[in-house]
Amino acid sequence: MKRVRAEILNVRKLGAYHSLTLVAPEIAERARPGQFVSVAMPVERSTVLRRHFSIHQASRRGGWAGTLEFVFDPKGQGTAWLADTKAHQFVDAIGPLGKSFAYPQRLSNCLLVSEGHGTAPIYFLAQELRARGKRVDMLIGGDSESRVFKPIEGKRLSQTVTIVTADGSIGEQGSIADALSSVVEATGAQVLYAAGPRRMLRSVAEFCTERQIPAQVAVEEQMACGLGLCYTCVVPVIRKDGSGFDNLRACTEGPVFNPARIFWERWMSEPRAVATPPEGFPVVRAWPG
Amino acid sequence: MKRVRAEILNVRKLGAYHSLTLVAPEIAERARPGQFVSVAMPVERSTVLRRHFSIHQASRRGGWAGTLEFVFDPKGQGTAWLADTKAHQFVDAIGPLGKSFAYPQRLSNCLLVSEGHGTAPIYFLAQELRARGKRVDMLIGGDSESRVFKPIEGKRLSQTVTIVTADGSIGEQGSIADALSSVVEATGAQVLYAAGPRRMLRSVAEFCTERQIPAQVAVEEQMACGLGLCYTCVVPVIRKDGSGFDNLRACTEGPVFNPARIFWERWMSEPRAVATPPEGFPVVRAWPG
Amino acid sequence: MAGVKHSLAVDLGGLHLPLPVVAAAGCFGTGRELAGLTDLRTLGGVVTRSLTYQPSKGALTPRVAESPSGIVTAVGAQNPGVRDFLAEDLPKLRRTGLPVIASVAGSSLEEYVRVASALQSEPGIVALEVYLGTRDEQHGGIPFASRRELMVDVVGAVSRLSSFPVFAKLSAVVPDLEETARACVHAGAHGLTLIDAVPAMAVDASRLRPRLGATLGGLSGPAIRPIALAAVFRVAQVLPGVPIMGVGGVSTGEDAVEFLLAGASAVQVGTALLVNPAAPEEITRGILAYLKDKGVASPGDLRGRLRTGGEGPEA
Amino acid sequence: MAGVKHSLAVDLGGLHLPLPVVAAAGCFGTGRELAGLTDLRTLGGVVTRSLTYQPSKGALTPRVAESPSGIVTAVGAQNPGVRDFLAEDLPKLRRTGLPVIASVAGSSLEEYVRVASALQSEPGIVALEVYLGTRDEQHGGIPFASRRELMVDVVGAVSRLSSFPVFAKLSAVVPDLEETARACVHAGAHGLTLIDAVPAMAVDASRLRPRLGATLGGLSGPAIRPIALAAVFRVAQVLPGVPIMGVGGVSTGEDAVEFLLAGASAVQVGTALLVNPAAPEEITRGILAYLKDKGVASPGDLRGRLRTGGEGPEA
Ligand SMILES: Cc1cc2nc3c(=O)[nH]c(=O)nc-3n(C[C@H](O)[C@H](O)[C@H](O)COP(=O)(O)OP(=O)(O)OC[C@H]3O[C@@H](n4cnc5c(N)ncnc54)[C@H](O)[C@@H]3O)c2cc1C
Ligand SMILES: Cc1cc2nc3c(=O)[nH]c(=O)nc-3n(C[C@H](O)[C@H](O)[C@H](O)COP(=O)(O)OP(=O)(O)OC[C@H]3O[C@@H](n4cnc5c(N)ncnc54)[C@H](O)[C@@H]3O)c2cc1C
Ligand SMILES: Cc1cc2nc3c(=O)[nH]c(=O)nc-3n(C[C@H](O)[C@H](O)[C@H](O)COP(=O)(O)O)c2cc1C
Ligand SMILES: Cc1cc2nc3c(=O)[nH]c(=O)nc-3n(C[C@H](O)[C@H](O)[C@H](O)COP(=O)(O)O)c2cc1C
Ligand code: FES
Ligand code: FES
Repeated sequence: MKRVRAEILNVRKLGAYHSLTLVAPEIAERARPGQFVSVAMPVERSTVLRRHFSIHQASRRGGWAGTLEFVFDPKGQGTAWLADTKAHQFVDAIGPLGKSFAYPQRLSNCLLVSEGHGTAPIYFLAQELRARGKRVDMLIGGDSESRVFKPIEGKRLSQTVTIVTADGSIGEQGSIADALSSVVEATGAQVLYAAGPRRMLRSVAEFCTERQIPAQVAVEEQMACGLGLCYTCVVPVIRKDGSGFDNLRACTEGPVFNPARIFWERWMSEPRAVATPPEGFPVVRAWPG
Repeated sequence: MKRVRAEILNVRKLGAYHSLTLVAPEIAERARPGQFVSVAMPVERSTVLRRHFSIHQASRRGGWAGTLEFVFDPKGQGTAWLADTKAHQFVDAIGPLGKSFAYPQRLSNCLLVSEGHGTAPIYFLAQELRARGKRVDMLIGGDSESRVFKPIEGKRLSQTVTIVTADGSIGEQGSIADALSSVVEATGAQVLYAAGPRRMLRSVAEFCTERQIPAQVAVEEQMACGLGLCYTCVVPVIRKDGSGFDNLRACTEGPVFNPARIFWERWMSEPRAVATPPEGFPVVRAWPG
Repeated sequence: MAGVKHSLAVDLGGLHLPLPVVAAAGCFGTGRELAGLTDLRTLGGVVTRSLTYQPSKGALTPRVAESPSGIVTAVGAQNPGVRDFLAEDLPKLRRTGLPVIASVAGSSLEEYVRVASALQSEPGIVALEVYLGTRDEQHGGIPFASRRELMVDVVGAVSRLSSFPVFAKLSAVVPDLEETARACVHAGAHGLTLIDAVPAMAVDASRLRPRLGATLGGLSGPAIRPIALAAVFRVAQVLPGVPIMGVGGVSTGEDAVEFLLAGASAVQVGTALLVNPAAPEEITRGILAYLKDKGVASPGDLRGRLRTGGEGPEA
Repeated sequence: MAGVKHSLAVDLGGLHLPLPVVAAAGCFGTGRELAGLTDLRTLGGVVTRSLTYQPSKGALTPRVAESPSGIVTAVGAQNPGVRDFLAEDLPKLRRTGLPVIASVAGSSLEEYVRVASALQSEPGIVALEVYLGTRDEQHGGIPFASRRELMVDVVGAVSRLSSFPVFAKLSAVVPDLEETARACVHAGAHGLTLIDAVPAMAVDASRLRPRLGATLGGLSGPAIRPIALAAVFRVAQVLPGVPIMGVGGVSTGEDAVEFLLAGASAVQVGTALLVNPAAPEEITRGILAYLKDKGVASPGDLRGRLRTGGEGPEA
């Protein structure tokens, strides 16, 4: 993990999103799918905290060698500022942060599920899985066409791509939860990866737990430091033996977790479902290394 | 007094200072020497308060009609931001604010004394006095050449210009206090005007009180609103009858005051010299209107 | 905002204000200052600067220093004294047509009583607000706000004699806020104003001096909004029936809505008014837009609407 | 900073730290997290996160929300419990070579005592800091910080049993700050840490919810610096001999110098460390530059150097 004063190569609009590419070889060299970078806000602004973004591309060779790309959704003050930055400006970036997705050794058919900006890290993962000779299929969701990130690139990276949108403006109308089981049947998926909103990740978790399909999800939680110092970013993760749960730091022990081990009721702060049940939790078998 | 979303016509560097010209007819039309404008800071920044600047130029006719110019010294966060603004950007400006210099009716020889950025409003005053057929001489001070504002323009505007700098890099080496009496003799000054640092204004005040020369000074005090709402900007001004003093708002009852009536010891918060002396203050004759 | 279905009027336990945004104490002047800069009718009322019995010259300057997203000020309650206020300022304030809330101050229990008495039955005034940021010279100059008994005595005495509803203005740093708020209400306060500027200081390192003539001052502006919100929320939880005016860093409609959701019945605006004369209008429009968006009829209906799911720390 | 005439070491009433900048409680981890990002030897010491006797899972998420120039956090003192801390975290902290100040917390007087006892004579630890931001479950769950007696009991009990110097960490909202500080020192505190995060709240108006899982949290960062400065100054005025660690919004060398001038002997850095791992180094360099510029030999010589000319309000 390195901190660099990185030059912006370009910032461009992609549908509802913006893509920002940095010249940051120290980070790009080490980056793996599921990891993220943090960007500092200008000191003269009233925004104090760094902003965190999943790595979408990290080029190690070729003309783009040493560059790093992330994708964001300009919604608040920090991302609005980022969307306004110009090429050749410098930003204070730290990365790569967090644990990356693990690759299956024996199993081969991987279904990558993503929604909204969650699709950005998933494409990076798809490339790495293909480079390891895995079969990659994708299930991509979004509210509407502008929020389905680079569908063409999706097609290029995978055997099959299924797109679902809330308004049906592209692909099937519906949610990822609706489409999941049919896509899994059709693709013969043996392993699931997912990134996107909590609600979606939870539906994937329930599906995989029920079908006993190994899975990994990349989560997002409000982070103060992104470095493991402050314990603001924790996710309740059930112990291997089911004896209880521990609040693990998404920034260092995550953001990639086994969804079957996330204590969803607590993480989603559902009233009164916050403590370990007296009988403990069901034991979850570990990710098949 | 008007509030306008004013377009920046240009921002340029002049020695140690920056000059900023706004398109603000509503303000320019009404502006008189000694008055000031306030400029809001961008909301996303951590600087809360508006910044205040004396009006250097307000063009009512000709090619520059409707424009307003002020001069500033980029030293803190707000002026650093202003120095970074670009033409065609818009700023939130309020003005003209405060009371302007009064012009003498009978007396004719005016000596205008200024130091640092205080010279900016003085040039505006010089033009207006000349337009009223008064004789204008100038005594301009600054730490060094780069802090003597537009000496050439000074020469254009007045009969004689005397320049003093702390380091002697231009004009005489020395302070305004040193040069004052000889300049007054040489120019036969009957009225003094001054703008600049407190210490200098006080020396002018003492000189004028001793010689019984009518004078007006434009002061600067930290201001929260600049509008008369908050009473943060007060200056202790001695009552006409000498019976005591009142804290008057520099933003609305000033910034131009009769220096003989400023209770300098208190305004400069000299220990223990803050209350009205038992015997009261010497009575000061009013400005000869 | 003519011809709106939604009503923006607010009811502070019987004290009715036409609009939810009130000018905070010490930040409004007499109404003339803002002429031409904003439409005063976008205000629901105005709190005067704090009034003492004798005129007060206030603190030495500088009286303001800037800090990150805030300002530190120490005006020292400069004011003409209550009699000159009645003779000179109140008529001007009356001309604005705005409901006037008079801020009562003093350096002794007696002074508070004399000021409050002098204000009784003055037309134009609709309520009193008791400012407790001064020092009690009869108790060795300790701040009233540092001892609950002192605050309760003052609030009780003013409430007993006043024909106007009385709001006790509390700082966030009073001992055990909820208890102090409850004690003030039991002592007779009609409502509460939360919060006063937070005790603060600014230092000029290069000159080795405090930035304020008074050395110590009060922090206000956006920086303190989370502190004010917590104070309003905590007090509203224990005193659900008591009207609260929320104040501290409100500069947008969304800020104001946060206070209403936390339990305030109206908001006061200080610092924002100093830097943006149109703040009350913008805030009020923002509240209206929010009400429409959420399909809520009036600001009063937002009170207590906050959904507090979180259980807080778990051992 | 090799080969400097000026010494940056500080003396906190006998507790010597190599440098004036200390990592604040709950903002440092165990040292490994910052590997490669900064040189830990630019720190004068580190305060641990607050330790309870049993492990604590802490608050529900979200645990952080941003506010103007500040952040509102509620971690709920998540920690492994003092025994696991000694077994797992302390060895890592020792490896950093930094003086360790252990932060003691509890939900009862007994728990504070048990935690403090468990820490006694542990190598690496140089002092204890008593965190009073928790609630006293034996007194109906009121915050220790809301009642002076409760704070004094805890600080006294910990001080009596501790072989380490004990610093009482006070919030700016404790009743009558100066009195509370004096009472803590009389009860045995060696020094004071001022201030803890300020009670605060953040609201998400669009979702009608508090932004934090715990609903209430603490405000930290540049926004609170003027509040922390005032607390340090006020306490230093009444307790000139007592060592104070100043904390609250320090992010630059100039910020730190302001605290030293106001009366602190060292500064702690929390939020700034979270967003800028190099903050301690930058702050220390800034302090050194200031000392050189003013021709002052060491940070300790800045204490009390503030020239307070202003007389404050005048009637
Ligand atoms: C590990 C990780 C990876 C992420 N990857 C991406 C990505 O690839 N693309 C993308 O658009 N967004 C991503 N996010 C979310 C992104 O950090 C927020 O959208 C962004 O911080 C919002 O900042 P803002 O200034 O626009 O919003 P503001 O509302 O101004 O933010 C206020 C505060 O809330 C935090 N915040 C707001 N939304 C989120 C969120 N969804 N998750 C966590 N913190 C949030 C901000 O960091 C800031 O501290 C990621 C978050 C995490 C934790
Ligand atoms: C009536 C009036 C007229 C002025 N005219 C000019 C002018 O023509 N040219 C010019 O360069 N400056 C002028 N000043 C001073 C100018 O307002 C400050 O230099 C400027 O506000 C500094 O802002 P900053 O962000 O650079 O400094 P910062 O240090 O960031 O300012 C912090 C705070 O201190 C205030 N402040 C700092 N210095 C001064 C000062 N000298 N007087 C009053 N407030 C101050 C700022 O307004 C701000 O509120 C004038 C001030 C007043 C009151
Ligand atoms: C310049 C100034 C003067 C003030 N004077 C008073 C006062 O006289 N009486 C009072 O009760 N509060 C006074 N206050 C505090 C405000 O009324 C308000 O409580 C505080 O500023 C927080 O609100 P804000 O963040 O909107 O400014 C003053 C505040 C400022 C900035
Ligand atoms: C994420 C976070 C966690 C904290 N945890 C603790 C803690 O466990 N114990 C404690 O005494 N203070 C804790 N604090 C408060 C800090 O130690 C410090 O007093 C406060 O943040 C003000 O300093 P700052 O503005 O430099 O952050 C925490 C602060 C933050 C931001
Ligand atoms: S964000 Fe600080 S520990 Fe994860
Ligand atoms: S600056 Fe507010 S009254 Fe003058």
